[in-house]
Amino acid sequence: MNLFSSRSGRYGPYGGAYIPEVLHSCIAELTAAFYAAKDDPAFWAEYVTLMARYSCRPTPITPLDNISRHLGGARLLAKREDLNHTGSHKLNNVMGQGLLALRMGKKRVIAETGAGQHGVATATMAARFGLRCKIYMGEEDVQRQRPNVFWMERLGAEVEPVRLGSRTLKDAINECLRDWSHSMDDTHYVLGTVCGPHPFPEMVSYFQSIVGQEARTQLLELEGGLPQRVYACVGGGSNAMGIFQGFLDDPVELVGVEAGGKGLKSGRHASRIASGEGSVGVAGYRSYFLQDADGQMVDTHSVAAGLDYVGVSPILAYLADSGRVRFTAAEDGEVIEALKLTMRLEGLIPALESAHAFAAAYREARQLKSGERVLISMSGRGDKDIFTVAEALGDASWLEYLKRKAGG
Amino acid sequence: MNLFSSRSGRYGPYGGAYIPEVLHSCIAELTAAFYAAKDDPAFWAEYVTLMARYSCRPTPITPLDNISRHLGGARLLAKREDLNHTGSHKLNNVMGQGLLALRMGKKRVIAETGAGQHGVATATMAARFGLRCKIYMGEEDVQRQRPNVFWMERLGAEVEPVRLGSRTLKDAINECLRDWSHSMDDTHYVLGTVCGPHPFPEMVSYFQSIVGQEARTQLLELEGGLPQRVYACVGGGSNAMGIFQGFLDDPVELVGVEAGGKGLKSGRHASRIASGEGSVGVAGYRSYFLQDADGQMVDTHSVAAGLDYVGVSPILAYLADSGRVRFTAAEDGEVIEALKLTMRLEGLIPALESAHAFAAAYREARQLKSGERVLISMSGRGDKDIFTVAEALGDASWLEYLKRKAGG
Amino acid sequence: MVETLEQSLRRALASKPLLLMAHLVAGYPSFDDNLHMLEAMREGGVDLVEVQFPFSEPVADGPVFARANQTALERGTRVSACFDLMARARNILPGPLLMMGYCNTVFHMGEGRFLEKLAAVGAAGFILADLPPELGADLYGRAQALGMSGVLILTPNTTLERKREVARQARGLIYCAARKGVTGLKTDFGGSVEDFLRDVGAVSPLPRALGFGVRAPADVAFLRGKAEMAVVGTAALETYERGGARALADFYRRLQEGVLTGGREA
Amino acid sequence: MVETLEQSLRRALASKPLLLMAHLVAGYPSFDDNLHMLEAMREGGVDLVEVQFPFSEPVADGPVFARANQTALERGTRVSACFDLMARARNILPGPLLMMGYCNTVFHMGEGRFLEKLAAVGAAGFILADLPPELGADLYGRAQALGMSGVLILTPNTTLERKREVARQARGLIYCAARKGVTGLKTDFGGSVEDFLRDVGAVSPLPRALGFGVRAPADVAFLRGKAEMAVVGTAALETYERGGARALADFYRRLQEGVLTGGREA
Ligand SMILES: Cc1ncc(COP(=O)(O)O)c(C=O)c1O
Ligand SMILES: Cc1ncc(COP(=O)(O)O)c(C=O)c1O
Repeated sequence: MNLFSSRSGRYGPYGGAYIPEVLHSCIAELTAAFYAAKDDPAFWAEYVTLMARYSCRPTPITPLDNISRHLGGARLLAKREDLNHTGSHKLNNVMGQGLLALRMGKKRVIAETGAGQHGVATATMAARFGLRCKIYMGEEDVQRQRPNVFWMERLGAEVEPVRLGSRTLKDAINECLRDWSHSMDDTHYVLGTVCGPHPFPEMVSYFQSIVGQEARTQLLELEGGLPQRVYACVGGGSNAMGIFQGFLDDPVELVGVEAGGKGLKSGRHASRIASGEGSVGVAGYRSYFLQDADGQMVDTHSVAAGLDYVGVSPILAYLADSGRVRFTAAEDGEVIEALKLTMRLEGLIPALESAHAFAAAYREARQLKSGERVLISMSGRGDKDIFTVAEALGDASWLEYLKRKAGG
Repeated sequence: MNLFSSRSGRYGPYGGAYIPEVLHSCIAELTAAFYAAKDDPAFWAEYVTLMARYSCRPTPITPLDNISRHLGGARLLAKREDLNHTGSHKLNNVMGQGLLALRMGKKRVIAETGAGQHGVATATMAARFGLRCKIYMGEEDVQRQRPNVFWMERLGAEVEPVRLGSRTLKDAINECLRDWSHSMDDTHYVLGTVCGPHPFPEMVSYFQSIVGQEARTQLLELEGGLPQRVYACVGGGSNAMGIFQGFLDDPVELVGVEAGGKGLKSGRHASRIASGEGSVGVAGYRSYFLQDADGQMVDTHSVAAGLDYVGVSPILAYLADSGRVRFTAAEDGEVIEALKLTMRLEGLIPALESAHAFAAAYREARQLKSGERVLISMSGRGDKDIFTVAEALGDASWLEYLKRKAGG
Repeated sequence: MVETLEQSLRRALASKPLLLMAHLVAGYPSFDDNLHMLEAMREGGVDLVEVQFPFSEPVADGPVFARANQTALERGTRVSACFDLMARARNILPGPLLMMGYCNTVFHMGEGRFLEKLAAVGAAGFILADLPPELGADLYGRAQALGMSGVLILTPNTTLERKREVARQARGLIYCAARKGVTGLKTDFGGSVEDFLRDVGAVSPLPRALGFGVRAPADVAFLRGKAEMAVVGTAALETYERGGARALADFYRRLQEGVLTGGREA
Repeated sequence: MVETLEQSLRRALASKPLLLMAHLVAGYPSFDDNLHMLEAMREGGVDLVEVQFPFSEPVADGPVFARANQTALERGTRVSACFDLMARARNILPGPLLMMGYCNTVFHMGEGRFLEKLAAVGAAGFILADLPPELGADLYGRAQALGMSGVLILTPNTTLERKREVARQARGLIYCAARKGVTGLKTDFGGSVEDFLRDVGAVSPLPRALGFGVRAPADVAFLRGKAEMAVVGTAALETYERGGARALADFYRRLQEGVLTGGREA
């Protein structure tokens, strides 16, 4: 299945580039530069080498023997994007776009960030590539992810809290587009997921495809066979697209896990597809969105800032419609339980985002026969979530520590 | 140079096992089990495989192009132990000892920790291997490294603050020995560095040698030659021994960097060798220690909890005496500057411990001709140090954030 | 059939060198305020008005309008009420009315229903800030069939080829953004704006409305003879917020004088 | 030449079935207290005393003694003052005196100087908790040449082979730790302690001092006929801290009675 052969940025009825006219030329420039790079085999080779030397690609696949035994059923394995430099799959996309920005002669990058991971990754890339950097982050996320803000600043980036709208990821994206509409001459906008106007969904998919490519090869080599299922959490959809691309043409069930928040019936979630509450809309691109009766985007909720996003990849919308990707959701509570179990039994600390994929895989593991393989995208590590996790677990001594630190 | 051919635990006048008689049998059992494993080629293969699948070994070597250009002089490269699972080289040793503990049929592990990295690594290993786990941590370090305590507990370990002595690393080691003297039947003590009674210095060196082995091969392959110098920070000395072992027989200058604290003349440092203030003593093993006129161990100081240790590896003491390893120190202030520079120019966040190696390498980079290579041991990542770094940098908004979090 | 947008504008231009186009965000600060603003526009001699339907993702808007969009929505502004406002505006103002907004509002209600309602309230056309001509061909075509104009935007950084392409599909007027960026930022009126307007004139015979950053009589004076319309957005909203309807009417009146006197008395 | 440790003990054992060995941490709570404690030991009939030189890393000590070591050091206790204390103890107590501590104290001052000073204050020997026989051969040999005994420790988890090896090098007495672990924890006196003492008796003819957890007359009574000495450490220090010298003397006296009555009156 080649999703990108047309180079049109359309995936069934989804995708496109719904942008203010002022952005037309820079999107056109970017599209041309991207395809030129994609057609240049040296570019991919340069990218792979960079990721091998600056991060630790290929990232390993870790069998979750203890949890598999504990649950009974499938053999669970995790693709370890948490081991990437900066702690998540976000770096893959960012370093790739960084190489492209250098090719285009840009001197500055901007990026939105929700969980902060994409912001840290972008600030890191900018430091490494000598680019000026500004990160837009919803004010609510600045609160949730303060450690990431601290590191972005230390890496030399300017972090701008976005006070408009719901003050989360979508508003940070809007603010980036605003910045870009006057800064495009020297600035590249490093969009962090497989959403936004064409060519971003295709471009980010392209860079993230390294994950699925590696995973497929590794499984055949180490496990002697393909997985029966692959689970990935879906915020915008970049880690999912990354890993899914390794298995699109295989008899492998692909499962996207959205943020079920307080429950799909609660109105406090971020499930655009699994909930059935999403509807087709346009905000830069055509896809499923959570919107009200007038097409206004609504507030979403998730314990994981990186999944707390109102839209979803147009490519995944297409793959969901066509039945190639099944969508489900995991609620905050299950996610925390899955996180706890993964820490206790495997010594792994998935990011809260990634823990959604673990939660769904755990829930469904018994549907499979023992020996059948389930690959889970461990898109990031959970260290960054200490404030959220400690709060969710009600850790008293942590609170006391903060009190002392704040006082001192 | 084979430091370990005698299997005696003596390195010149240093080393040995100065332990209470009650520990004799378990040290003897451990020594036998260790040599049996060392003599079993399948054991090393199992270890290497484990580290490849559970962590991301081999860890890459990253050229620091920007800093090399900025400083003028040598070509600097970093061995990226920060990319290990749990964020430091400590995992290497811990997973190796974990395999050994399983071979010995132990059901429980204990460990001391200073910076918290070794504790987190041990708690992780224990979770993965299904062992009960207790971590002893000097009360002062519990204060400095609260996030690590949080994760150790979440990983299922019990963390016991040690209130005796200077309430730092050495006291945590003492407390482990006390625990071990009655728990040895089912318990393995996972010592975290190349110190302590034989066989620990040799055993930890053995597991950490994976770093130097990889580094040598990688440099020859990727850079086409050996480095002129290798820098590593030295707390107990495990990351230094790990990387140095790759180059002991090569014409490579090996430089150990101790914690210069507030200055070598200030009395507030942890430099046992470079300061000239250390003297030979015995605390479990014979080596250099910082002691007073009566042989009492004195309080040490470093901005990096993991270097804040009164003794040093007997093997490094021997290599220092013989001139094979040169020792120097980096002071807190230079370390913070080196950390800042590394973040800004390379997008890397070394742990405060590792930043000592960077600081010394930066200071001396201009002594080398351009094109000559300097390899730096980036033993860990600095995320864990956010409280310390934010405090050192006087970050106001971080403090404000803590205040709000503590209140809420 | 009623006059098209272009016909109305040409008629007005016959007696006036530069038309004044005003802007309001429906439901901001409130619908009552909107009515006062519309009265002030009439008093101030405004020639045509764009009524912005607030949207939750106003990416083409700068901080002032973006916040106005958000506040309007927080105060419960519904799309149906925006149409109602247009219907009432029709009775207040003699000149053409344009719906302005983002395409999700249209797609969500359905293109057919949107055009129907827009026609029903007597609008002359619409401007969708995020709908490029190639993605809106269908909508723009259907609008024209109903006698309404889908207004397109050009910016100075558009290539000549692209300008031609946009001009080919444009109807009613060409909305010329004076500079890159979003609404509400400062614009330097000078040679580059003049060059831009000349370029647009070279690719399209349609009246040119110059917007983004028009704040003062001198700006309007500058545009006389170079564009056919001046669009005043952020500065007008700020004036209303500071001084209410009376100040707003004065503000437009002074701009009209600017057209005539060259701004020398401002 | 003065009597060796073993000779002194054998002489005392001729008239008493079980000797009482006491312990104090030099400088804790203070040197004055140490003198009061020594007086109490004499009154209470203690037969020999180990004087612990505090060390910053007391790994073989449990919490009570570890803290006592630390506090003594915080209060400025110097090694020279510990020797002085031993010299004064010599004048208070008739029985043998042992230095107890950790080997860094010895190595730091130098083995020669250490032994010289120890002989000068009239000590019968020393116990270094972290100096195994194979690493202390030189020191132990030199001590013997000066008529002093390097006391070694055995624990129940030692293999027979190792017991033999330790016994071969041991001088003066064999210090038998009743159980694994550090000082100050609870010990169950029963069959396993008895077996252990019998095993030690089988490898060495030296008097056996049983320590670690001896707290009450019943414990002492239990040991009568199974060991040659009972070592009372933590319980005595706790008694002194609670009740001072008088309570301590009573405490030792009650232990002595335990030896004679089998603890039935305790
Ligand atoms: C670790 C991690 N996983 C997943 C996501 C969700 O993004 P996406 O759906 O693009 O993979 C994020 C977003 O920040 C993230 O940080
Ligand atoms: C990242 C890191 N580097 C270095 C050290 C110092 O230990 P060693 O000298 O054994 O490498 C520590 C100790 O905790 C550490 O965490």
